Amino acid sequence: MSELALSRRKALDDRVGQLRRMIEIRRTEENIQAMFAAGLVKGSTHTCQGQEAVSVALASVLRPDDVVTCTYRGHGHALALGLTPVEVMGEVLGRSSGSIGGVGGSMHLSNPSVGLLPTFAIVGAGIPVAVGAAIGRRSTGNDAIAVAAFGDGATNIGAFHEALNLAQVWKVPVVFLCENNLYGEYSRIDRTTPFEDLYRRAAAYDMPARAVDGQDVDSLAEELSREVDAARSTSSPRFVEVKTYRFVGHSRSDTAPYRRPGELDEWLKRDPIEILSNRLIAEGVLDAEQVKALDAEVTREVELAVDEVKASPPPPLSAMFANVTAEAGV
Amino acid sequence: MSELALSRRKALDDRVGQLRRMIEIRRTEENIQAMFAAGLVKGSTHTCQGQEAVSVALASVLRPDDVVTCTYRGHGHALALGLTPVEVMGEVLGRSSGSIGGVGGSMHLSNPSVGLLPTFAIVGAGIPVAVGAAIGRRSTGNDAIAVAAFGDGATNIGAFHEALNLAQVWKVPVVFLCENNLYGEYSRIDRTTPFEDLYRRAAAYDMPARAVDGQDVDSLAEELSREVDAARSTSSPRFVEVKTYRFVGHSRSDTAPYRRPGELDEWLKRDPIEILSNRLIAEGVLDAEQVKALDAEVTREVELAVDEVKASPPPPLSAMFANVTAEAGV
Amino acid sequence: MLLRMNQAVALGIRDEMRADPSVVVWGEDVAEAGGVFKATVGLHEEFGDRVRDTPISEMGFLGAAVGAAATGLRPVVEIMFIEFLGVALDQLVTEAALFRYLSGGEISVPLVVRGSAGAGGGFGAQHSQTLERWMVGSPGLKLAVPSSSRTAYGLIRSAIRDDDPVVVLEPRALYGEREDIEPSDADIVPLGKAELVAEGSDVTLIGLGSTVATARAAAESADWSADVIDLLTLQPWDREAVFASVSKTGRLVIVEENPRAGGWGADIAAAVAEELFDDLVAPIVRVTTPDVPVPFAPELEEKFLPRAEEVVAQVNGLVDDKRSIGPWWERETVTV
Amino acid sequence: MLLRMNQAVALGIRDEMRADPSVVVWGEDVAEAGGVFKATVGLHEEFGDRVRDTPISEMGFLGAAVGAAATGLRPVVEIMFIEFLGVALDQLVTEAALFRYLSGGEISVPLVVRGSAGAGGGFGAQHSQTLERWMVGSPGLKLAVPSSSRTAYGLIRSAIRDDDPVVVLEPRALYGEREDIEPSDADIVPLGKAELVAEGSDVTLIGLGSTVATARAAAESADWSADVIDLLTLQPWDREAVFASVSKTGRLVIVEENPRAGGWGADIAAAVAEELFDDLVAPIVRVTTPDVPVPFAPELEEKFLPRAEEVVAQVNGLVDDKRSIGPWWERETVTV
Ligand SMILES: Cc1ncc(C[n+]2csc(CCOP(=O)(O)OP(=O)(O)O)c2C)c(N)n1
Ligand SMILES: Cc1ncc(C[n+]2csc(CCOP(=O)(O)OP(=O)(O)O)c2C)c(N)n1
Ligand SMILES: [Mg+2]
Ligand SMILES: [Mg+2]
Repeated sequence: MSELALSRRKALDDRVGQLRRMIEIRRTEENIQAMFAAGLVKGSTHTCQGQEAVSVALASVLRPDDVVTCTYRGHGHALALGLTPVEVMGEVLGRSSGSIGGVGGSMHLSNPSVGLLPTFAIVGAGIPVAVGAAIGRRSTGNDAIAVAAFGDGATNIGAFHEALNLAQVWKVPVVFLCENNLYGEYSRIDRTTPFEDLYRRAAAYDMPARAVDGQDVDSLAEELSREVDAARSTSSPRFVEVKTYRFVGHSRSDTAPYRRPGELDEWLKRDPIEILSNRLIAEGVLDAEQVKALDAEVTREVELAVDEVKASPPPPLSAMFANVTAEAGV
Repeated sequence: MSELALSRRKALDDRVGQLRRMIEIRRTEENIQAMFAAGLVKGSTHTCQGQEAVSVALASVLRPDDVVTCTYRGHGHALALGLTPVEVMGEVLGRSSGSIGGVGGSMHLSNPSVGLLPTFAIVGAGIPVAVGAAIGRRSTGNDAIAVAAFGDGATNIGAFHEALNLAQVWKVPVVFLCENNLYGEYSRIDRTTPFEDLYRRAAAYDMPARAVDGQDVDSLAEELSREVDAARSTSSPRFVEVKTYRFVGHSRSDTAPYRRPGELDEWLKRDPIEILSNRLIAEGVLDAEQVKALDAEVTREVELAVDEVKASPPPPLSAMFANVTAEAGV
Repeated sequence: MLLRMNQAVALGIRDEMRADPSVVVWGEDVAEAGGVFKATVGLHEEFGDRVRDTPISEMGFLGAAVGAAATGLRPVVEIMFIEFLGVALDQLVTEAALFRYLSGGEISVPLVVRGSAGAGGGFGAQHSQTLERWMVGSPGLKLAVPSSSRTAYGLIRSAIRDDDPVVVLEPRALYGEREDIEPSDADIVPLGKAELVAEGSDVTLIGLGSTVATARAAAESADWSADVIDLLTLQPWDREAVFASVSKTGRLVIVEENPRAGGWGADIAAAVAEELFDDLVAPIVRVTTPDVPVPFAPELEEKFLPRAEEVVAQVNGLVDDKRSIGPWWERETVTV
Repeated sequence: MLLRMNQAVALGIRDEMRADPSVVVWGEDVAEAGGVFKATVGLHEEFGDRVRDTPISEMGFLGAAVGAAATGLRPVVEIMFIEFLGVALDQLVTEAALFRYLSGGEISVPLVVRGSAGAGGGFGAQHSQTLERWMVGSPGLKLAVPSSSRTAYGLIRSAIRDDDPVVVLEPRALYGEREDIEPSDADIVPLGKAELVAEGSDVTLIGLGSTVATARAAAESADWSADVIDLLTLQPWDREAVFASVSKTGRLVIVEENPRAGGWGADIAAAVAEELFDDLVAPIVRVTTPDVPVPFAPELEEKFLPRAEEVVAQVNGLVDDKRSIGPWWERETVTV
């Protein structure tokens, strides 16, 4: 599993691999929503269509020993970092093929071998954890860094504030990656936050910060690479606000009636998959047919993964009692 | 009790009254420390010598129906707002003459009739409470405001962040009053916070903010009055950082060995009591003899209060069971 | 009318808001959206700014509610999933609950905290606990748990009227359950009073929230007969009702949706074992979840929760042999 | 050597830090000042940056400790007064405790949270509770409470070595108590094991932390004889030791420094009442504090805490009449 994850990670080294992964994320999320609608998924799911470039750009610039904390809206990050669609969808469906064998569900994916700590279902909780993870990694003489990925809404919670302050005072190499998709659940940012340019909040900690476009994976990877390198080489924190948008509702069957009129349409024009596809075509890296074929291939792969997941058994009863403490066995 | 508190509050309308109160606070705190050293006070005490101007300036510009939340370092605020030395020291000693009858102790003073909510022993906890108190007061059509008084160290805790954001988003008339005395317990601000000018943190909430001198009660009262009026008339929050210093240790018998060399001496030159005394003399409002006499008189009053408190009985056993819930009686 | 439990909650709040202008409602997406679980639907439309969406700042808005309650309002705060109190507990148990005491009785904090609680919905380990134990044992605080639309309506009204901070834990699994009621003032459910929802003589079953139905189902399917008590308020719990029933039946099974360690039934079991020592003809049994995180997989989650068959098996043991058979995970061999 | 309990804690941490370079110590003023209660004195001098002062940010530094524990360190975090967990509980019970489970067993969180706890020091209602109930019932978490210098030394070492998050609640009132010990590896106290600190036949007394001395004093002053158990670990508690003793004595009194509601003894009382139903010759009695906030006035605080005389009175009731006489505040008339 860790071999596979690492090779999937490696596949992001080239841009076609990045396009492929973004499509895979899109199709996986679509399938999850469809299965939710069909009553196959219990509880909740938070999908990330529209934000795929963030996951892929980030994973492409990190080393496997760098650590990432992210949220319940973490399927894209997990897939980008190296988890497979089977592992993600298996977990979402509560099957033993899931990333942690089906005991976690949509909000709890994990694979430490590629740096993914268990994803966090509590808003803000992963932010201080990333600070500590960077310290933990560094303690072994390694120059790994950590990334805390979180939403715009999370910048209003105490853990955010405490983590940024601590990271700056202790000079910890963490990149605070705020995915500003303009909404926290059903509330638009202007109703919960005094301004939209959240990178400005980093000034309260004297932390270098910038806002970057989240829809163009090329420029985003370049920007993130710079920030990750800076954190790594200076051993100090950075703040990056990524301007992005979720093309879908917050969770479950939310149709997002609360959006501003026209807003979705504007953002759909900046679909990260289209942006990269078009550029690769324009640059002659792929032609339109090849892009189509790639899409069809990935779509098919994800469908096969759906089949595999559906056919995989639920976890055994013993899974309920495993991994509670070290003594509880495995 | 509320009559007396109100008349004590009124006494701050003139500057001699303000001087008198600052001396009273100083002497009360000194007596508390002496009683602590003599083993008469159990637990902890956090005294505020050096910061008296903040308490007095603040109380002098607030209306009795304005609400204040403050901390364990709250004896000065309590005395300024209207509590008597007997009520404060009685509480510190756990006697029935105390502000809440001796069941609270040094960290828990209260008198809602002059706007003092129970003082907070948890760092940061009073900050969001002040936001709500302003809303509560306003809901009755009253144009009262609330003040959250807290220390420099408290600006690193989550409740601070959440409260400031909420106040700004909801446009609540609160004055956030940060008493920056450069230390949180035994840690100097530079070891816990990225910069010393804490008013800059208000920019993370687009909140008007300034730093003001905390040792000169005249200028401070003027500044605070402006901020309080602004909050009141615009129904929106303000942030005021008061530069001040505690002349004593953090608590109990702390001798503050962690201070920067020379720092205390520099600050002692800016003793708020001396600054006001000298100015009143220079202006011819009082002469040096009168100041001396005033000091002697207040010192004597506080000593009498000490005697009264020492002579007052502990709370009855029934006090342990009272005021737990509405049903528990009074 | 057929009311789902979330609708009953909204109706209860609405009726109190109509009666008392000092009642306000705050929480994440409670206003325009009517709440993630639709338990505040319609309130923003009727009461405007008295119903407010907050930033994601539980410590901030719960703290603000404490301050508002101390100065004349009656805030009803929604904590979407009760686990989120983990980032704000201080304001509830260390501030709100102690304000009356620490003000010498001069300040009341008529605050209501509503939180959705419990498993069964597939929300996973961090969104499925009941966590009564975070509140129980905080002097100054009250804690109620409805088991139906009627009791949800009645308890939220009592909670809002109460002059102390009250937590209402709403079993999330029941939000969609319907009951045919015409709620009115007569349906206000007093705090501190349990209800006897079935009568019998062989055993007393106590349920709370989601487990009331479990206990009832067990009682209906068995050949012994049971007093079934819906506890409704956990702090303070109704000693009179419990003691009266157990002194009659001589047997007690407590059905709890929480781990055995620190579960709410332990207090009651200990009190009954102490005070009715001579009346008990068999040991008191607690039917709880195992001491593990709430598993996500639907098959496991169902098995994890207390089930009527398990209650029946336990009572059978008490009635037949006067002995406790031990929880299912000790009887079945589960190899890890 | 004569060691105060706070010195014993520092020594235990020191020995583990010498043995294992991954052990680090974080908290407010734990480094240069050696801790507000002097339980980390000398560590910064010896271990430099492995011992760090933090900003006042319990959520931040506890969260960071979770992350560090998940990536190779063994952080020992001081929560100065255990109430301060009220602003950070999420990181402990919802994150740290569940990481192993939510990583499919791939991540261990060898985190130690030390917190000072309890009354008797005159710190008032917000700085004097024990709050075991916030931790008990969190699957994945362990909880230990020392009662002396020796056990403080031994438990902190076990806690640091343990691969799961462990909370050590240090009774603040005992920090200054001296014991003559030469602590070494042989003094490591295993988690999950109680100690029988006195032997007798009429009754079993269980104490934890500060109440161990209370139970011992009661046993020494009475004419019945008692097994006195120092529980030491509350999660998981030592069922074997407790059951063995109570099956022998047939009587049990649990001495707890916490309110009756939600107190740690209830779980044990309930378990014993269930499993040893036939062995008990008298009701199990819990000696607790009343269900009120911790009062400040020294006279009240002393009365509030469990006292040896009360334990004696309760055991007398059990031995003489096989009945519980009820807690002191119900026997004495306290008019409010
Ligand atoms: C402490 C806490 N409060 C509330 C929630 C419920 N909740 C889940 S997601 C969410 C919105 C978060 O918004 P944002 O941070 O912008 O992230 P996004 O969902 O947009 O990715 C909320 C309020 C939670 N999980 N944790
Ligand atoms: C949540 C919390 N953490 C820690 C403490 C312990 N503590 C009490 S006072 C204090 C220092 C506070 O410093 P500051 O905010 O600057 O206020 P000052 O004492 O200087 O007035 C600390 C850490 C506490 N009471 N609450
Ligand atoms: Mg968002
Ligand atoms: Mg300070």
